[in-house]
Amino acid sequence: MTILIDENTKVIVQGITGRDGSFHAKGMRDYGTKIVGGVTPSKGGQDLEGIPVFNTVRDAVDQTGANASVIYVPPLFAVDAIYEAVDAGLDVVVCITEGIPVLDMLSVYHYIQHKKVVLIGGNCPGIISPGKCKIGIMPGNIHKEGRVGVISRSGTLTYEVVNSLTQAGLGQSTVIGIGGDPVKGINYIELLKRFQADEFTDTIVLLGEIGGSDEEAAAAYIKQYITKPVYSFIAGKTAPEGKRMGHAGAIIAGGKGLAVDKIRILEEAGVHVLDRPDIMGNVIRGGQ
Amino acid sequence: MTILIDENTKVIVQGITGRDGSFHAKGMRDYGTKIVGGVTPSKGGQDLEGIPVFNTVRDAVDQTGANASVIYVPPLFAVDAIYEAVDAGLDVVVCITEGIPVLDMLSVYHYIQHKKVVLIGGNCPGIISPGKCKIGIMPGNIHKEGRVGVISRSGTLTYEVVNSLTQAGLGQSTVIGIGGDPVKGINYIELLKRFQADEFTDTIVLLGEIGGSDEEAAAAYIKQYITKPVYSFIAGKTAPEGKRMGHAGAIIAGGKGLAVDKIRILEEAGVHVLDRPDIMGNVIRGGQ
Amino acid sequence: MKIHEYQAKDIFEQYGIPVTKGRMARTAQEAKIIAEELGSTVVVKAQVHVGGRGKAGGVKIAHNPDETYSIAQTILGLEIKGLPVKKILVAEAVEIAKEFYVGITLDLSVKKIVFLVSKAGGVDIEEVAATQPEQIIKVYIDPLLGLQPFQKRQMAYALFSKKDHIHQAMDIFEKLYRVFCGLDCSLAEINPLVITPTGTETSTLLALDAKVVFDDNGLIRHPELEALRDMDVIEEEDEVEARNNGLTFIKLDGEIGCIVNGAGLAMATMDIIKLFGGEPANFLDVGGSSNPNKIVKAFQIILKNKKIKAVFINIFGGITRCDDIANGLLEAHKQMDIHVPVVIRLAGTNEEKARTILNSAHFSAYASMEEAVTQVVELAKRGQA
Amino acid sequence: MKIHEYQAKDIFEQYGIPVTKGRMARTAQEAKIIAEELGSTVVVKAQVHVGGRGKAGGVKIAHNPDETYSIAQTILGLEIKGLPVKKILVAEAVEIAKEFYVGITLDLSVKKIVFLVSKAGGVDIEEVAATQPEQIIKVYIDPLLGLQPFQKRQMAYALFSKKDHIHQAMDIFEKLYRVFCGLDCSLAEINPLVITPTGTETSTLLALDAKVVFDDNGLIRHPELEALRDMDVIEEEDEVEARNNGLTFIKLDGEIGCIVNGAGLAMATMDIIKLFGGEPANFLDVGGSSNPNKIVKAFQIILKNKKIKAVFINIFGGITRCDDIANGLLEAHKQMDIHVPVVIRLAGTNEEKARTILNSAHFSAYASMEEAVTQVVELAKRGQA
Repeated sequence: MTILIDENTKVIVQGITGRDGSFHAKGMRDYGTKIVGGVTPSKGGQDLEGIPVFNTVRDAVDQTGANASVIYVPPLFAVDAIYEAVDAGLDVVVCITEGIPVLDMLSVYHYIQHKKVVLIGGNCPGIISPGKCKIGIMPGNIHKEGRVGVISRSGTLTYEVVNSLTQAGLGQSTVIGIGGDPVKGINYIELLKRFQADEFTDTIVLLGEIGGSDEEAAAAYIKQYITKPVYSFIAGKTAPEGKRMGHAGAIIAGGKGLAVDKIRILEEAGVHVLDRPDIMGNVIRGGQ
Repeated sequence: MTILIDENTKVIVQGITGRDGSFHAKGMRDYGTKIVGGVTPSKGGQDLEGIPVFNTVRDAVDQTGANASVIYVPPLFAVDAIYEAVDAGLDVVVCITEGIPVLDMLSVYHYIQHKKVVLIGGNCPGIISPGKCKIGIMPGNIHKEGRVGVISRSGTLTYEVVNSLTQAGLGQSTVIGIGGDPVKGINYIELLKRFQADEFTDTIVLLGEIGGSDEEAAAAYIKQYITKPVYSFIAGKTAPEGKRMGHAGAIIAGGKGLAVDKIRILEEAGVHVLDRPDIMGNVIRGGQ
Repeated sequence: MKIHEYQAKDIFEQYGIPVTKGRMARTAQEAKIIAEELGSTVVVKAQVHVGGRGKAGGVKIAHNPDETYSIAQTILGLEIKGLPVKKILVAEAVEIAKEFYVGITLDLSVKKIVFLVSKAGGVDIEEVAATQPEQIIKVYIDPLLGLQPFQKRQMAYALFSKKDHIHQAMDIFEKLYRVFCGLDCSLAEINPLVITPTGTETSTLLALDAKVVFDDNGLIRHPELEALRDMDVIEEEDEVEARNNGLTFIKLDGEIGCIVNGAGLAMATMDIIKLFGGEPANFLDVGGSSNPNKIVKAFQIILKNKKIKAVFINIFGGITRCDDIANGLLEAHKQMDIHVPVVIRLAGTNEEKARTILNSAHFSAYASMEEAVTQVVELAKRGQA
Repeated sequence: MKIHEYQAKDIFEQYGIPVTKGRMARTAQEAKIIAEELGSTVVVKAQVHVGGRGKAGGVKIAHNPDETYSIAQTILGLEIKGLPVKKILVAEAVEIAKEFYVGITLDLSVKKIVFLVSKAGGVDIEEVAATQPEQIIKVYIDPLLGLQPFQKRQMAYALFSKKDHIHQAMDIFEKLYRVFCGLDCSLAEINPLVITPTGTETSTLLALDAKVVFDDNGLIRHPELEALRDMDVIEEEDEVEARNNGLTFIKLDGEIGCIVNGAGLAMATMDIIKLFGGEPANFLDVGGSSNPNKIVKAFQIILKNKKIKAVFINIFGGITRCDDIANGLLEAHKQMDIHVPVVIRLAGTNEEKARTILNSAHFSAYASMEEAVTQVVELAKRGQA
């Protein structure tokens, strides 16, 4: 089974007529996701290979009954797109867009705190419930239905791990890329909580990286509340201090956010931390 | 007993060195309220008849352990004073100030929605728990400890009713003037809820007036949740339509907010609505 | 505070909202000059603070300066819903392809700013709201977030179809919102917002009418707006004088003048007078602070009303101190001839001090509202007989 | 993006924050001219993107233009923490009564903007934070509400006692906050903010140093800020070139060049190379979009490093499409002489297409990371031998 999304989730694509939006709209539909519409202002009334395009999210929701959206719009428009999706009452909003200014995300973060919406991202690969629903940019074919829940700050690193799980015969209940930006929507803890409560998830994989203190916060939560086995890999052991490693979040400042500290704290919380991601599947299979 | 405040409530006065602030600071202390300090920027270090004055609410709270404040500052500074009080972590903030622009109060209203603070007012007489704590401008001597809870949008009308209760031998558990402005802090419903739950309140008096739809909302709540007897008076039966009767809220526009409608809806909710306020005490005594 | 259309249009222009050209005139001659300046067909519009001007003959087209003169003369002679027309707006007349409604106000039930827009413009929007609510689109603005681009798109795409119009509309929404927030309005309205016909020139959006109401509490932040208050509005003269003295005064039809502290008690006082068989002559709230001069001023204002047979002072002191009221009453007696009986009822803050002051001047005051109201109603009736 | 003190001071000046007079110089002669213009004792400060300039001899007082010349010459000859000093700031020297610290940054743990102020200014603030945390006052700004007056008072009263200083400080806090939000900063800092001694003139507040770091994601909103980027900073040359081509590149010490998509996988790739006994020569993330030219550019950049013995391309396609990568690789081979072995590992989106493209050009690609890393480490070692 799955958390957050399932085979009944109806998805609209914000920015559907753009290069990435149209490519992935088709990709998601091909995977089996119910892509019920798209939004591009001024293109309302057109369609993308049969997917109707609307001028506003409100119109799209009114006419399709969508309850989730995925955002592929340029960074300076992404926050407006998020607000529009929240305002339209969607349950899950996935923001793929990379490069959103952090001050914009601060406002978003506080604005959605007491709203029902779950925001995933920005700067994230999205969420997939293998065999049921894929909202995002991940390659669907490497996934497989199963009982491992995966949470990750990284995109391609997640694919690596999912690939390893699938090759080891371990399917996934839900895989969520929460995004690499320092301020984002949903974070580890809320997802750990959901996986712990999900009767269809047996094992949790938490993928982290250097920078920030989200992994440390997650470790504290795991120690106190998570009884299911948790496996982890933290990228960036070899990264030099003070250098920005692509992700805005992946920077080590003043001795904080080091991989070695994160690994230690996670291990103290009872997490199995691996020193390479590509063997995750075999290790978990061995451990079960 | 009491709701929201009691004999242990420690109060600071924001704007303590102003004309109204100093007069009522002394009045409240004379009544027995624990006035532990005051705030006036640039007057920190001074005192008002032994009440220490601080530059900031944070300083005052740090040094006195206050958990409530009352605001007597001019209307364009009131909202900043409210934010300062909320930021300092106070439980109860009473804003006496009249004439706050409504757009300012909109922001305040939404900002405090998910905070622990209870804001009373602006443009209100305050809250009193007879014999224990008075925070506001009401004449303390007309009150008496007892088991009637009073909620009112008006100031002087409340005194009239409290006077009538006391003269009829009926004391009050807590009396709260929520203020006459269209956008304010706490409203009827939250207080009805508290009085219903308060084991020391037997009877509730709800005083309303023309304009807005707060009384209608309260009636709906009473019908569903309140089992204690509720008495009411609604001022403005003789007020002409379309004229602003002093309170920003007391305006009848487009046939909405008429006294006659409010009275009917309250009566349908089982509330005893009197046609004059000065006999409230005798009626309730008769009814008990 | 209400302002006139011509004033609202000036504000719109300052904020960059496209309006028709035109100016205010107080005489037919001025109107003619404006028409000459505009050099086009004009519309002459009565500037009064009530709705329904059109139906009352207060809005007319004039094809040339001479016709403008005669139409202006007619309209300046009108009385609309009891209000004499003292000012008119003379504005260029434009061709209209379609009319829309755009308004911003507060929705107090949710404590948010709300945009109301409709394709049914140019008509009474309250009528539309009542009979065809689906014709009105409401967009709520979170006060902490402000107007967002997607909300402008939502409204613009709902009303318009041409790209140009959509962009112009989004710009107008933004600017009208700036008027609303920037000047602490309780209403900012364009009705109608029109599109002009596509012809040789580009079809464009124009605000043909403008309505702005300011939040009275917000005026303190914008002292320059006081200059927009219309001192010509006769029926409000006493109300203006009262306001300038910190009082809230509204004239009514009865014969008992009222001086009360607090809006709630003032209304309740009126209600009880009526209940006891009297008729209140006014609502008068002396407000919170207790300056003795306010009582003097209050007497001056209410005694102008020749129908008054008795005055009722009802004070329950809180922030208002009864002794200030008593001193004010004595001062009023010194300064003017109070030719009608005055019944006083005092309670609350500094009540005893007040009684001492009054007694020393041989006045007395009731403590009971019932007794006081019975007395004042009785005295007013005796005065009428 | 970091900028220099002299650039940050220009920004402060535009926003109305009081700074000392002065200008940037690239030569001792320029420095002398500036000193002549200022006509006072000056301070000559190295403009480099590292802390600890003072201790390294990069900040000196000069009492006249000639001394300025010689001091400038000395400082322009320095290398501070490996960075050659290419620019200096020549600014008027002022007398200091007391030094304070004022900074604005983000607290990611609570997702708020935070002001840090301290009476312990002029020293390393991280040192103060570590040893005397009570010396630092933190004020958190709710992003939806913005900086409030009470917060400015809170900080101003905590630092200063004179009325003048308090008002000046509140004004500076407001303006520094506008710099921070208006330019999408991740840091805006005045250290020290000083008060000048009370003497014949009024004692006043002055920003003696200025530090501003921009959020890289925010630069898209302020294209004019790109002009402030220091192209002289040698060690970052390749990084700048990479950034201009949409790549993120950081040079390291090893011998295996890396081309990876995604920061997380790029770091993991480096970690695995190390785990398998190799040493990565760089971090290189080709980013999300998959333009074949990026691969060409990536090769150009990493092959500049003469220590490189092998290149490892590790791609797991998502939004990046493997066929674009394959085409890029072929293009790179066409355009340049790739003198070291290249190991390719491909998986994910359009993986099969990519293999077809590579096979037709007689390249092959691994699917397993383990095999690929084993191979590249082996080849690099062979190259070194």
